[in-house]
Amino acid sequence: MKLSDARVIIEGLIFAAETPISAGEISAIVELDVNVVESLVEEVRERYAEGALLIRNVGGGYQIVTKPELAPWIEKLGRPVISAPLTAASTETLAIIAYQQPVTKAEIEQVRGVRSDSAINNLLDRELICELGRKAGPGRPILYGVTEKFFEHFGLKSTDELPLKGISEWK
Amino acid sequence: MKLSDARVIIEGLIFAAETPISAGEISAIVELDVNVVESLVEEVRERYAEGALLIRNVGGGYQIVTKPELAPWIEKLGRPVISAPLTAASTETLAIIAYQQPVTKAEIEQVRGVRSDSAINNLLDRELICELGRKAGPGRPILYGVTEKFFEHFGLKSTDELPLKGISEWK
Amino acid sequence: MGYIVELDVYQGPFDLLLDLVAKNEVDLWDIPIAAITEQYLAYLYSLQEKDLAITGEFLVMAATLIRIKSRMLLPQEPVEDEPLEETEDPRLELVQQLVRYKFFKEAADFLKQCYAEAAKHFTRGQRIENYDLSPIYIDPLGDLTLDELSTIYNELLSDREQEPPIHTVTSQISLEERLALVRLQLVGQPRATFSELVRSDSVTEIVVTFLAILELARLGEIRLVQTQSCGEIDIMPLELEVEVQP
Repeated sequence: MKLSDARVIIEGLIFAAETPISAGEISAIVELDVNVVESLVEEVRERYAEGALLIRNVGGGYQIVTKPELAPWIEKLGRPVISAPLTAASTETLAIIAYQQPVTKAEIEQVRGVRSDSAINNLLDRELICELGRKAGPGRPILYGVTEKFFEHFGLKSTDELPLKGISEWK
Repeated sequence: MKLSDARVIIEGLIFAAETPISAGEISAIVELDVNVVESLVEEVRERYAEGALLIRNVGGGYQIVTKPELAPWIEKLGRPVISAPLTAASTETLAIIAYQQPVTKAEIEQVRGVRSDSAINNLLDRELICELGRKAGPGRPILYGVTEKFFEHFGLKSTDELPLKGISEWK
Repeated sequence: MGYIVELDVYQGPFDLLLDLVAKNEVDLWDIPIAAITEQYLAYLYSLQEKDLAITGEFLVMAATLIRIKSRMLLPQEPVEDEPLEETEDPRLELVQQLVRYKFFKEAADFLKQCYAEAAKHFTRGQRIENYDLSPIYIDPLGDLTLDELSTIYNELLSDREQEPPIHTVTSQISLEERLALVRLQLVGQPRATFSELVRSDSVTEIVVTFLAILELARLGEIRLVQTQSCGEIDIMPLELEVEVQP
């Protein structure tokens, strides 16, 4: 077997293996020295320099994956696209978070008077709110705040710019 | 986006997609014309000439697979066979469905001259055929058609690739 | 069980007939029906001798063949108002079925070749992991305006003002205070019972304490166990439990 043939076989084996495949396992299949296998893997790696793929070492084995910079594109493959408007529950929850941030789920639920888990999850999925850390005290509850995306949408720099119509009376 | 970047993104998308991905789907993600996508896929294909991989067209989509000449080596990995070969009864039934879809069980049985329930169930289990709805008329029988998996499994681009020799004699 | 293999040789009566036509090297469009019928029946008898079940479809075909054979043996009686040439060949329907079946049998062979060829290609062995697959929201805020947002917030706050706060109307004990107190009562306790926490017989005290432990359970700070209905409620602070059972 020519080494260039061996290089191609090794590339195919790494691609088709169901778990990361080690130089030792490859060596047993192609009947070449582990050192030779390793240097041929390096050759494949060099050939991959210009393309989308990458040979990665994981858990003592080789694995072909896409280059990390392609992640934003590849994520678009599997992510469902949703254009549904905000529900009333989510809008209420968002208003509370915008005005009271940083705020815990319990505090949101106190204002709304109902459980707000699904509204919070929906706002997290929409990337309108994010976790800001945890509150000191029992249970160390998560604190929520609005995101850059929220500010961008309304053209705001910070929550200080939220309209205060009538709000000071309650504060 | 530069076209060379787009080429790399397209290669990554075809690699990462769990099922064959069409030029149209790629075009929606990279926001380029379908023609441009197709010519970039051709470029990737040329770049693959020397390696272990190739881009094949199946069921209207692209898919990256290993070259056939590597099969004897890759079989040594011991990957479980995706599915046992079909029986003659199932293959006949599948051929009828591929050519005649949408087609009912009664129509299939008329061609084969024998009951075909178990062949149909077997093909449904393997997800090579699916129900396409019901035919209008008495009994509203189920209509069957082939799936994307059928094309993938048999490496066919579309039903247009099925041979037509002799079809005029009975059609 | 070697006989089963022999039965499996033919997919059905069409398959058997096609094989007989091929073996006799005759034209499918001009089948010597008498000879083929004889061979067809001989095959069925041979199956019967081996005590193999013959499916109904093979028997129906035998009847069809015999009917065609007899029609072909009868002299063609001229049908009134119809010239002789246009009388249909009794074999025609069967031949059409055979031609059609033969086409699909060949198509099945083609698929078998495709399968063998496709099996030489291997797809990517590993799944792509660690990608975020949560939904993408196009226009996540829709047409919500800042004014609407502040109005909604104001309404929420005023609703809260107008609503009689349940926990202060009937007593001086607020739920929040009771909650804080229960937390204090539980400090350093591996477990407590509900009756230990209640400090008086007042219904309000019992109700508010009960609400407080429900709230603490909801917040995940305690676990409640009641082994029988109307029985004692055991309260176990959860952080302590974690420390006791690492």
